[in-house]
Amino acid sequence: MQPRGSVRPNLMLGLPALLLALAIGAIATTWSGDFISAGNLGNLVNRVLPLAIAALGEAVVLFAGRIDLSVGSVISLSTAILGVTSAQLGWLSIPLVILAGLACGAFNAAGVILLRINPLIMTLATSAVVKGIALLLLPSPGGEVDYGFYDAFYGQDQFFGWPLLLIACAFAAAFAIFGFTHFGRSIYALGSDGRAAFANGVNVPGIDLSVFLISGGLAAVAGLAVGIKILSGDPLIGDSFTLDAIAAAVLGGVALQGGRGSVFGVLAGAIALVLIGNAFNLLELNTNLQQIAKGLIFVAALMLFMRGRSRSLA
Amino acid sequence: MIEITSPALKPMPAGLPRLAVAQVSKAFGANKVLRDVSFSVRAGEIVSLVGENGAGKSTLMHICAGSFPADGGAMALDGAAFRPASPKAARRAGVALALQETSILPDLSVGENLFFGDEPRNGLGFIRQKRLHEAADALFAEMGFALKSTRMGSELSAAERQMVEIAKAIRLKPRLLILDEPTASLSSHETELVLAAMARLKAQGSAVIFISHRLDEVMEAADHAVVLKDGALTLDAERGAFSRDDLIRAMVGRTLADIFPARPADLAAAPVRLSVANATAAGLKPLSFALRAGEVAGFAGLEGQGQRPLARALSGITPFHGGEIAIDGVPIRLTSVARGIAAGIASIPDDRKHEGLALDLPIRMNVSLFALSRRSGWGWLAHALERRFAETARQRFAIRSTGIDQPVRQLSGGNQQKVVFARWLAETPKVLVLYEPTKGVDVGAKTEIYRLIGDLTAAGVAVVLISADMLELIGLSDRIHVLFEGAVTGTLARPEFSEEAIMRLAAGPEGVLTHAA
Amino acid sequence: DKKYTIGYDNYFMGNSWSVQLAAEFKAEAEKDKDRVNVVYVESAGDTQKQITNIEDLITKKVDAIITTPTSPTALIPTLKKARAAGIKVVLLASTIKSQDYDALVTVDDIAFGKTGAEWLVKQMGGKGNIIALNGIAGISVSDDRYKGAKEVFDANPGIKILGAVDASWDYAQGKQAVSNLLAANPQIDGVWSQGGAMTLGAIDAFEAAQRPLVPMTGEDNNGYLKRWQALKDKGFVSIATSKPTWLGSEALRITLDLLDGKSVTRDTVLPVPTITADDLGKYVKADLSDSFWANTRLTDEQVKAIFAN
Amino acid sequence: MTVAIYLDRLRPAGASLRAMALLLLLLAAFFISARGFSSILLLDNIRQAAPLGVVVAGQALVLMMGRLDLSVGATASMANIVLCSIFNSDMANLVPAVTATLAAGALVGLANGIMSTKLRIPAFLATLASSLIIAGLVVFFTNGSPRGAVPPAFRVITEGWLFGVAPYSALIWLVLLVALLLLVHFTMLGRKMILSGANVVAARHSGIPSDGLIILSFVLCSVLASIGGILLSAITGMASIGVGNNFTLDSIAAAVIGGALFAGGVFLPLGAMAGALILFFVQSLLYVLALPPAAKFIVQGLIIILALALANLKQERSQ
Ligand SMILES: Nc1ncnc2c1ncn2[C@@H]1O[C@H](COP(=O)(O)OP(=O)(O)OP(=O)(O)O)[C@@H](O)[C@H]1O
Ligand SMILES: Nc1ncnc2c1ncn2[C@@H]1O[C@H](COP(=O)(O)OP(=O)(O)OP(=O)(O)O)[C@@H](O)[C@H]1O
Ligand SMILES: [Mg+2]
Ligand SMILES: [Mg+2]
Repeated sequence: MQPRGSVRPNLMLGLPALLLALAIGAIATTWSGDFISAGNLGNLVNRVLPLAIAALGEAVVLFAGRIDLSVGSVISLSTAILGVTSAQLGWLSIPLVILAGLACGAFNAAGVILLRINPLIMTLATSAVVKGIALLLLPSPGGEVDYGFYDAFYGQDQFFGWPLLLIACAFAAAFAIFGFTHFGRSIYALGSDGRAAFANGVNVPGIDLSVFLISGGLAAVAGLAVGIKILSGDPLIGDSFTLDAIAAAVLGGVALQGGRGSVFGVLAGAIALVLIGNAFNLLELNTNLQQIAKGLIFVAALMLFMRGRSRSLA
Repeated sequence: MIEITSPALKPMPAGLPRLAVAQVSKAFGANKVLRDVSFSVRAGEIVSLVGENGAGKSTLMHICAGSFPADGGAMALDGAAFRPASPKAARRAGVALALQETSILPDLSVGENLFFGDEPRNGLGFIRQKRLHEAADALFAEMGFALKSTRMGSELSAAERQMVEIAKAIRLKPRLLILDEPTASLSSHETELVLAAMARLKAQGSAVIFISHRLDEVMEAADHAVVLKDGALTLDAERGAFSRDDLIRAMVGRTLADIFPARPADLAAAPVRLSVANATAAGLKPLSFALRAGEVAGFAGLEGQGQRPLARALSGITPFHGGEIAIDGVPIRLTSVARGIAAGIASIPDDRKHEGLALDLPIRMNVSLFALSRRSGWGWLAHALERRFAETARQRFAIRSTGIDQPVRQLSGGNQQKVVFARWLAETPKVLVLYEPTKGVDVGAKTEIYRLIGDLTAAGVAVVLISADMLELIGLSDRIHVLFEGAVTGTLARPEFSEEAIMRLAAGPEGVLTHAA
Repeated sequence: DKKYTIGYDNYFMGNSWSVQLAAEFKAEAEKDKDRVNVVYVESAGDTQKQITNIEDLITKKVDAIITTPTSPTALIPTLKKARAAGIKVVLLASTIKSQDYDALVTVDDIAFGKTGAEWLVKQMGGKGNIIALNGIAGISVSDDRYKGAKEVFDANPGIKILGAVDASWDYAQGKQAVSNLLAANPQIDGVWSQGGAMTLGAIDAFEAAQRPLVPMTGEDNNGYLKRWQALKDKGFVSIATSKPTWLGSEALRITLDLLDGKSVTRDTVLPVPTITADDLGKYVKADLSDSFWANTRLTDEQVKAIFAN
Repeated sequence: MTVAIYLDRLRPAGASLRAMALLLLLLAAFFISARGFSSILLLDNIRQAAPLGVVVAGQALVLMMGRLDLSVGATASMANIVLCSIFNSDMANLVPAVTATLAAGALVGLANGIMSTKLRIPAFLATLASSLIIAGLVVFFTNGSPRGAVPPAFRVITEGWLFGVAPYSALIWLVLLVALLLLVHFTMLGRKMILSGANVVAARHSGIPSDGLIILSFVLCSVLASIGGILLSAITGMASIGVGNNFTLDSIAAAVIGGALFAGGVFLPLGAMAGALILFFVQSLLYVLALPPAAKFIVQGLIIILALALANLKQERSQ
């Protein structure tokens, strides 16, 4: 597959995030002996997994020039469903969770397509509704998830395991789809200019539906990763994911107004975000500074992307 | 099988028409845009569709191409009932439309735009990027378009976007090709290429409908002309059966003796209004010229030879690097649009949708900016003045609208351009910079705009006219500078004006057509 | 002998109680600074981040981890890992639904809710309408405290709960909730609140609506105690249940004992200290900040250092 | 003649009217479940809604410029911290406390504005980043234990009632709204802001200093957020971390319910007010009905969807 045409510039967008991740990794390695330890690397993979998957879903929506603020709530709901049902259903609760995620995506799409509600506000509303449902289902953290799930999926939290494989497959597949299929191209097209896309025969409602389904489904997968990690349900645990997912995508060079960005950039962005936190802890830096640093790095990255880019953005 | 022998249709010669349109009507809200329009196109025939701005041409073509359905009437394609549900469906049936508003995807490469929808795939169904871009380059070569398949859509100039749009349609070797004002933003050379491409398709047996406000093109290319006026069909004649004046009469209901204002014999006495001394800007070699009060300096050239940089620099958007600009002998620092306006420079952009108008705001707000700010500065708004001014402007420019509170987005291209112009009614600028001032504007509106330019020059305004429309340049200018690769390669005085003379200079010193991207 | 490295997970920096809890720990650690050095991590009330922080403490091979789980279940696998790595795990002020820790020092939140509820029921003679002010749904502290109270109320058929609302332990939300409940319910005979700030909001709401004050449960934050003091003579009755912040210092003592190999009781669940009208005078500190919590081992100077004025 | 036009300009837009209608429905439901109408209760809720209302007005202004401000919550929270620490419960510090708070807010707005114009960072992200930084700074400087409080005398601005009938905070809110209405719809400055909001490129090319105006809108928004924070502080009386955080999402929801468009170019003060009241009364209604907190989220979400669905269906028909 040839990275020609639009594929190359999109790949380039992911470069800064990659460099950032490498830089943080280098710093952490030099100043902390623990960074390159089997234990830590294993932890890092497990932390990247849910964020990267959620961010991938978010990115797909951003490619289409939309946005999904319900990712966090869907993750919470997923853990709640897992926590409540896995005792009886066992492995069957996994497809159930995925279905729930898709349903949330469909709900978002319905609002955006049928009611023509702005995606930002529609998904905002959805996240409230979904959070409410999660709280009805599981008013407080709890529910039992069998240890079998943990052992089967995370095993000994080693570096090479299912999580790594899952990340690799998900992003390889995404790269193929968004670089080299008409479906992926239609998503970019809608994002870069909706009217033009429509005029070029893109089925706008169809694409809207697909991106929100993808985002909802992937959020559910991320939710499963979290739920298995904590072996229980937690109706609030997902909250922080929404912004982190967007941050990861944007750090990875995905344009908020749609049409531009590569999935590998998203992965790099997720890794960078995870590494920032890890480095702060391992280097015993003032934890209060962590948030400030994240904010500043964010701004710096954005300035990088925005240089010479003129299309005005919301 | 639908009834297509309506009175409006001439009896068919041998064979069914490629496309037959019968009693099609369409209304947007209260605004009846098409009234029982009927006409037909034969295979291997070029039909020219002309009419004033807002006559309904684009709307009619959108219906043929499935962008939206008609309210009433019927269509038949090669005899079979034709009701496309979407542009896609229409394309599948062999009807391709190149829109007046181009629909190039900015974040895809030219090649990807060209093949969007049927990209070459490999066994696994993945797109073959290399093959795709090679095929695109081949097609451009065949059509003589100087375009590179790997450039991104966002980098293209208006003309280049238009050319890609046409290539997209032609690539499909459609049964019916519809081009909506394809040449509006093209230089005469590019126009030739487009007309040639149309001829090639015609030879291959396709039918072509093309819309243009440039009647000389129509006279040259059309086998058959159809004229719309206020949504109704007013003329439907074979080649030879209509003259330029017939068309104009059918369009505007009157003949226009000469649409250009008379030029004063000699301006040598007039004082110098604008003087530009070896000014440079990105894409412009050092440039010098002086412009007298009441004089019109035309700037001609192939597309992308420095017209845009010149227009933007003169209006203070992307200022000159060096050199001196003086107005009435007073040097000015033209570092921003505001300074330009303060110094008495008015400018009309070529891309009205993005650079000229707030499409979602009413005509009133779009038109009244200068009238208001000259009265109120930054202080209280003079609402009464605004409405009065907007009303005057609407009537003076015959802006077709439901009222001064109608959003500009709902106006047709030409009427939108009138709004941009009308804004300057408030000022009497010292220098007027016009960049493609009548792009997509019909004869009627053109005449009004030309008259306005005449009045302004009579009042001592110096005009810089940057245009790809030869007739316009020749008709309006007192002097024509020809640009090539950012430099003036020659200047013609009024007696020397002729399309040939201009083309010779425009082709560059060696006469080769190099393309400056 | 060798110095111990202890990882302290500050679960939240957002309210004065958690700040004072950490301060008690710091003060205690200060005393033993030749024996321990502490690695602080900050979880900002985010369970996800708390797991991350503890994993990183494991990576740093600390000798012991002191944490305040924000979820009764989420940390279990991580804490298992910690102990498997030979790290002592001490739970401070909040527990988990498993045995994967070496020591727990807390006040049972269910008992916390119960204590206030029992007092309230007694005050009301076992019958009447009450409203309940909770913290945040989904946070176990809030849920446990209400669970404890609910048991008591359910056991008393005379008591009718007109409404149990979430006001995020926040004054403004408490006030908004109560003023609307007052409007909707002509008869409210008691307020069960699981937070001092919310009780303050309730008092102001009653006064704004010109309704006579009813028995209300409160907490031992100085601001509330001051207000209570002021209203006492006007016949306002209340009780302050407390989750003492000195649990923080207790946690370090227990951790050190564990590390020294002394035998320690696994679950130190202390009875809920209460402040009643009689000993109110002993606790309220007119000269100290409203933010400060009465059940502390910190000296007034130390308190002043944390909470100015 | 002119008078007629002024009245015409004052006539609320359709969106505002829809929002008002929705609000009335909600109020009906509220008072039915509160067993009987009480103007005191109504005014008391409006009084408590004022902080959000003021923030929403600012958000609506930024939305008019086609941008979005995700830092209003953090800014309001910061205002509470700054105000209390300088006030130190001593009325003598009134002037320094308020000025410093507003100045801090203005500074945030300036940063947001510059990031989203000069640095070309999408406002959405620029303001998200600044909210992270602000919140971080607050924790960093206070170590989690913010100092000070507002003096009781100051709390009159939210607790006090003019002639016992009109809450001061409601009046403050109203005055600010009218001021914004005049600024946007009755001055040339406002007109130039609208034009920039609707099409920034076209505005620039007509010599309008759009960047400056966008920065101005962000500064005004942040200052209004600070005022919201000040009002909130007057209600709570004490310094606590993150008191205003809900404002961020609530203000966007309220503004949009009130008819603001993400496309920019629209400013409806009345709608913004209705939007804020709608969100607040939903909360109150849930308290009155004593529904489980889960219900709150669900209802709030559905209200937003309902409001926008109504608006859009109306649009469809008009086209
Ligand atoms: N069913 C439809 N009928 C007619 N036009 C449609 C339909 N669906 C989509 N479109 C066109 O496609 C666009 C949908 O794409 P989108 O919502 O991204 O627009 P947009 O984002 O406002 O466009 P842009 O990104 O260029 O501003 C609509 O604005 C409309 O122009
Ligand atoms: N989407 C729309 N909504 C409402 N009115 C519309 C819409 N599109 C076009 N119109 C109206 O329909 C009429 C015909 O427009 P159309 O674009 O077909 O004119 P045209 O002949 O193509 O003009 P031009 O030569 O300027 O392109 C105009 O009066 C225009 O205002
Ligand atoms: Mg779009
Ligand atoms: Mg047209």
